[in-house]
Amino acid sequence: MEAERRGRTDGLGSVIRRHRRWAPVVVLVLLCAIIAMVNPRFIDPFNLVRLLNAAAIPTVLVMGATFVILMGSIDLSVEGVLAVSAVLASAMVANNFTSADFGLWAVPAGILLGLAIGGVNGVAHVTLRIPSFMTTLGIGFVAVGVATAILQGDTVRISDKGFRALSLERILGIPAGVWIAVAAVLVALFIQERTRMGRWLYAIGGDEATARQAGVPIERTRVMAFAVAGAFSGLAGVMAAAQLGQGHALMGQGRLFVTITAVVVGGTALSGGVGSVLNSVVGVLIVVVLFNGMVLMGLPPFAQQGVQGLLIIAAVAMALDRSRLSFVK
Amino acid sequence: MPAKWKTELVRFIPLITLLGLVALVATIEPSFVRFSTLTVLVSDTMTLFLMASGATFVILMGGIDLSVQAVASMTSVVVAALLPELGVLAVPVAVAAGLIAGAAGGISHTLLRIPSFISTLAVSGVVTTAAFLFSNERSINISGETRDAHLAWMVGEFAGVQAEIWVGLILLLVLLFVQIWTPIGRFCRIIGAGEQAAIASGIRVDRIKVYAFMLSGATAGFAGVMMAARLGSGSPTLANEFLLPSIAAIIVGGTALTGGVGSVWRTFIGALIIAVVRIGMTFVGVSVFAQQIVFGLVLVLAVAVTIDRSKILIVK
Amino acid sequence: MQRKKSPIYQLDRRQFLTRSAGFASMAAMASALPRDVLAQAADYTLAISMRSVANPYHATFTKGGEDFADFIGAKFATLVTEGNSEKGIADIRALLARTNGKLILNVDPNDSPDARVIVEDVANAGGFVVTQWNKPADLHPWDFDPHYVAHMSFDGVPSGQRVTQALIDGMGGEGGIVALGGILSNVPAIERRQGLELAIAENPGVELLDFQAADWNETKAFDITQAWITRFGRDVKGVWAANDGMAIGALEALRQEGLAGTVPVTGIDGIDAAIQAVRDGEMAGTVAWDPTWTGGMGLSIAYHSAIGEINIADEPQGHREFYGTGILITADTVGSLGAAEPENFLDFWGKATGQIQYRG
Amino acid sequence: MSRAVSAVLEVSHATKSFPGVVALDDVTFEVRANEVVGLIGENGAGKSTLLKVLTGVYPLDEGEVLVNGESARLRGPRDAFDHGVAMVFQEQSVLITLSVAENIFLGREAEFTRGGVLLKAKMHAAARVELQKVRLDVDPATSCADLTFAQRQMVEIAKALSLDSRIDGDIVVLLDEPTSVLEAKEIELLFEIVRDLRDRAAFIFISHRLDEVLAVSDRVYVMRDGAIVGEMASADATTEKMHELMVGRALQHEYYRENRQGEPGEEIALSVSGLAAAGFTDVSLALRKGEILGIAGVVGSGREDLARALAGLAPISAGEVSVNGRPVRLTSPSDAVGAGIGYVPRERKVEGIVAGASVVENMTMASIDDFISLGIIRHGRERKVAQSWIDRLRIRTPSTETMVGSLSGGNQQKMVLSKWQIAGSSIMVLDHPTRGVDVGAKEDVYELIRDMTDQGLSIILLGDTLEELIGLSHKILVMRDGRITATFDAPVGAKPEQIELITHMV
Repeated sequence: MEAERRGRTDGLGSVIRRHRRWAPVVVLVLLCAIIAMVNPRFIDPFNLVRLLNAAAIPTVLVMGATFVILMGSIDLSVEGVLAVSAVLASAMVANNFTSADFGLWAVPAGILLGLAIGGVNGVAHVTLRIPSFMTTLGIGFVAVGVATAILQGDTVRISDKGFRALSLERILGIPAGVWIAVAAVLVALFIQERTRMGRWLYAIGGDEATARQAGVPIERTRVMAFAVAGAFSGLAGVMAAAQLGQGHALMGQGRLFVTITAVVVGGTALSGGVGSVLNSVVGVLIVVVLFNGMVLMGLPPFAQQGVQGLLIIAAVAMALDRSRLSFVK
Repeated sequence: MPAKWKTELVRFIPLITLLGLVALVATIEPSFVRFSTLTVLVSDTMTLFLMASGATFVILMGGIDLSVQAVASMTSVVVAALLPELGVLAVPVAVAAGLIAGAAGGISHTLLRIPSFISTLAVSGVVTTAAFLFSNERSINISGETRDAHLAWMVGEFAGVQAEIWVGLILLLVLLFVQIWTPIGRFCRIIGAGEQAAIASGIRVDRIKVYAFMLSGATAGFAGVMMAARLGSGSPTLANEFLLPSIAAIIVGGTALTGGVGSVWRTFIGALIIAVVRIGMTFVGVSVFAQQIVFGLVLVLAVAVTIDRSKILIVK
Repeated sequence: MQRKKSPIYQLDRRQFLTRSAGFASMAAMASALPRDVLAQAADYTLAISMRSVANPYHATFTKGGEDFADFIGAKFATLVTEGNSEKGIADIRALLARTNGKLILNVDPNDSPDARVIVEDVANAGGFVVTQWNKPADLHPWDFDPHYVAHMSFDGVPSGQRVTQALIDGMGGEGGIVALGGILSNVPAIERRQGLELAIAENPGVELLDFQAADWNETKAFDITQAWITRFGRDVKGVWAANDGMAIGALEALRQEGLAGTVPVTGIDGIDAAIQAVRDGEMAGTVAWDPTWTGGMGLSIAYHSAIGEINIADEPQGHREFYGTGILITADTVGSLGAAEPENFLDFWGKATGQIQYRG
Repeated sequence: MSRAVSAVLEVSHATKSFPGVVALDDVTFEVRANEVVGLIGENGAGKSTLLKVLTGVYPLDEGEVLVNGESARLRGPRDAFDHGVAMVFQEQSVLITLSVAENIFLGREAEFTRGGVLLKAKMHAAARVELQKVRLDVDPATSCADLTFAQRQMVEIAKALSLDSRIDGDIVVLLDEPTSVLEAKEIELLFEIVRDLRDRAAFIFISHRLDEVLAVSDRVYVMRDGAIVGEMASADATTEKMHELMVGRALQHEYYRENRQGEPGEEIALSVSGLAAAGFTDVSLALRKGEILGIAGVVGSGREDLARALAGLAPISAGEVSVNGRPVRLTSPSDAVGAGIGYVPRERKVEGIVAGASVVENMTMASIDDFISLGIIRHGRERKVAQSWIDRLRIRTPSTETMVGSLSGGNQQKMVLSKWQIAGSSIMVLDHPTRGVDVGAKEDVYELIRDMTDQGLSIILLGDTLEELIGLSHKILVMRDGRITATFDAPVGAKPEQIELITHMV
């Protein structure tokens, strides 16, 4: 009787729910199909590689952002951390600004700097009990400010070919940056699925009070999540420096809203508890394909923001799994 | 009753913080507290307050409105373009345009059940495109005569005080009235505190939400009009870099991003706190390279002080 | 058109902006100043206002202003708008209040409408102001004598046109161009685009394949350029960008495809990275402004008006609204770039290249 | 002092004060090995505080907690857990964002971690063992969002019992109102499980349902005003006796105010015909003016779904509803409110009250239009009406401006009832109106329900217990599998027996 009753009331619902998980992918495929119909060059393998390349840095950024958003928090320091890490990395390799030449040591250094700033975000957030929105906004200002103060308006130009190879080198025809992004996704997926911290993020996002009662170290997990998010932003900074061959205080401009949009379009709820880094990868691809597609389809510049807005509403409306959310904020 | 005193004190912490910051700047640079300096500062802050004022209701509901900047830019274009033809009537038209943009964000949020963060972000893209179309991708000048004829009431002087301040204060009173004496104001807070109970009590929550976004759009639109009046021109990028400061003003005032706790007067104070910190740095002569760093730190500390934690259990 | 000289020089003088324009001979020049000039310096605060110290152009602009302030021994302040017009204006008002109007301001307004408000405020407070780049067409210095001293700008149309010609020359005179614009409604973005279109009209073998706004953002420029490579493939013979930041973004996108150096790129502004790229043969050209000069000379003219050295109201309109010198840098001329000569802050209009034109 | 050697958990001379209240006053309490101890008391009697002391949430002002005879300083639920004390929370604390296995081992993932890597297979295997204990047959990888409420409660209990295989000594499981979301069959299962596990664990069982406490416990403690006022073997106890100790006065014979059960009027207030929605089909009923219509049924019988459909909270797919003879469309709660239907929800804290709003704001929430003239909320009028209801229902609140979240459950519920009366609802759908309400306040609620019918209000009641349902109703419908299976008249003196209903329920 139990099975019978459940079968009748939830059967259809659970089937839809099971398939709903794939909604972001459906949106992505649909979008690709439409663009390919307008301009068949879209599915040219070289363009697909370009799309992956364009998605590389945003992908690394959303890994960290997803963790933070899974907790129901938000990280607005993405642009600042990216910039300051890019500046550090570019100043550590052969460049025109410093006499340093530490080669690829710049990579761990950039990541560690991001980790440290992320850690500051987390510590300020949990010890002062300030909403993450405000903490990360403030710390983001500080990060850009520090980069500005160090450079005084200058740009660090990178002359280190080995470092540039992080973006320019191709392995199996695919740029190194994409491989780094793939590695970042695997690391993030591992953290999400196979570490305690990953599971605790879902617990905290689901119900912090309950998680606390169960002995989940809320504060430590929060600090760690922000630190890890910072590390990913730091890595993204290093990648941006390698890609653009320079480092300056405004490197991060325009990255923040793309990152959050991608996370949400991918189906991770801003209220926390629901989502995955894989969702966010799909989200990044949707956003990147959308941007690429608008240029490919020859949309006039003034119309792009509007079309992008409408399509994002459509994508989120289709992709977001709202079955578990009784209301939406 | 000491407990009651304490709660009363907690209510006024944003104001105390503001006065403390003013005192701090004044000890270093006493000319800061001259009447003329302070009125200039307050009048310069009114556009920020206008922009944040309606958005406070959205945040009280637990939502967020990221379209205020785009809406203000768009209405600056609308008012600048229509002023020569319509005269002062261009102002309500521009505010109405803002209201419609707000409604678009609110309706897509409630009807499609997508987070307001995304719906308003998307609407801001659409609004920007509309502004580009309407303005033919140019800024539109408001001639001096037109401005004097139709917008002097916003940017002139009255009783020795800048008109902006009067406009801001009147709007503050109007919105406080809305907040306390009308169902929209009350239910915004109630929705933020317990949306499901509000639904079960028969409150048309979606309608209230759309109203709140419309209010936010309208005040952002009004902010755009004031900017156009102050600057004598409208441009599709006029209000750039206003979004984060306006949200910061709301939060620094002590309104909780999670909804249910806060007030428009707090946003008024919050906007002034932001202005005092920013302008105070210029006044004291903090190096331009250090300003952003100091601003970021003060912002974090100010929120740490002003936020009313008594009603917030979990900080996200 | 009644321009006396061409606004663009083919680098006929070895003067150029770099960050640290040396001021070795400053002391010598200072001794040449009348004593009372120096005596009054202490009364005035000199200030520069611009968008952000985080970009090279404005950092150099600020440096020029600071150099002049040091030169006369005056107090100096830097204000930034952070892209927010209201913040920029509020800062200026705060400084006017603090200095009781004893302010000499060289301002690059965040947006052209800001200029009117700033000028009115400074004039009311009794200060002196020079504006850069952005102002409404119907706002003129002579309407606010003597407080609105001058407006300085660089003409984006001929610059855009000349640099486009350099690009077309680099392409071998024909083929498709794709173009990256700034924020659509920005005045410099509009002027530079007009220049682009003029040059293309003069070259029948050249076609504008697409124009996109990358909003002055190098990352956006990177992504758009990649999409263009897909859309137009080898038809893209040249990439035009309305500033050097976007040009660098486009160049790096080309580099990803192995096209850097093959497909020429041009920018405008003359930042170090772009000059290096011209030197390396990857960019076909850029236009260098002269921010050290605009930063310092703006203050100098205003200061000397304030202390009565110049009677600004009597100066011709060509001395009140004038263009500075934009220098086209191409592979041919980049080799002759040397260290900057010290700026002569007493040669007020030496580098001016004509009165500002208003095009419908 | 002498102390039973076999005590696994005890509290000795515990005192805990909060500003203005002594929450625990010299409490001495012990649980012996293999024992089920009942703990009863009205809300505010100190049960929750005692539990929080036992789980280390609150430190004691005086006295101590002893685990296995040794003084222990518990630093929180997690620390208590490591000492062998596990708690099943009253509020659903299963996280629907996690899987079953992850919920069971939340906070203890370290056991399944090697070198920082979480071994999921191992965790799932261990979870299966725990699930077997509570006889729940679900895949450990299932998301808890896909479970029913009762299943979630079982996961919660499995989580507590998982301590069993992890601690060498005896364990103590604190069951705080575990039965409130369970139906009879599941409660019986729970009791079986408790009995089965007694050789490994001791239990502290807390419930408002005194008969349940008596059924499962060996010994019962009664608390009142922060002190233990009675301790007795279950064999010697009766519900009347316990009740008397709890409230400090004798239980009135007429608990459900049956003497006040009047004759309902002839007019039909609510008529439902052929109604269908998710969870039920073809439901027809007629509710007369002044009548209490009880609906009995197990979880999933469709009675909750029916209640929610009538409240406009669930979409109706077929059938008609008329109020006072006029057909109404119930597409949203506001339609229902407009038709004069008020809903007192099961989840009071979620759907009943807005904890962060004031008493007056909550009270007028459903009828704000009545307090508006010229678009302005008349605060004075609102406050006056609210105050009159506070006086009438004896709602204990410092003022009309107090935050509702700070009131006790009973006072909150009275406030919810007053909300609908202020809104002038003529029909009330009461979904477990006495859930989480202490005994004294329960009587107030019953009194209030009778008052409402006297005034001509009609009530649909989904009782917290069958006893309550029978005691209060004029007429009872029984639902099973989404359909009405039986109808009983329940006049005073001729009330149906519980067993009669149960045969139609399962």
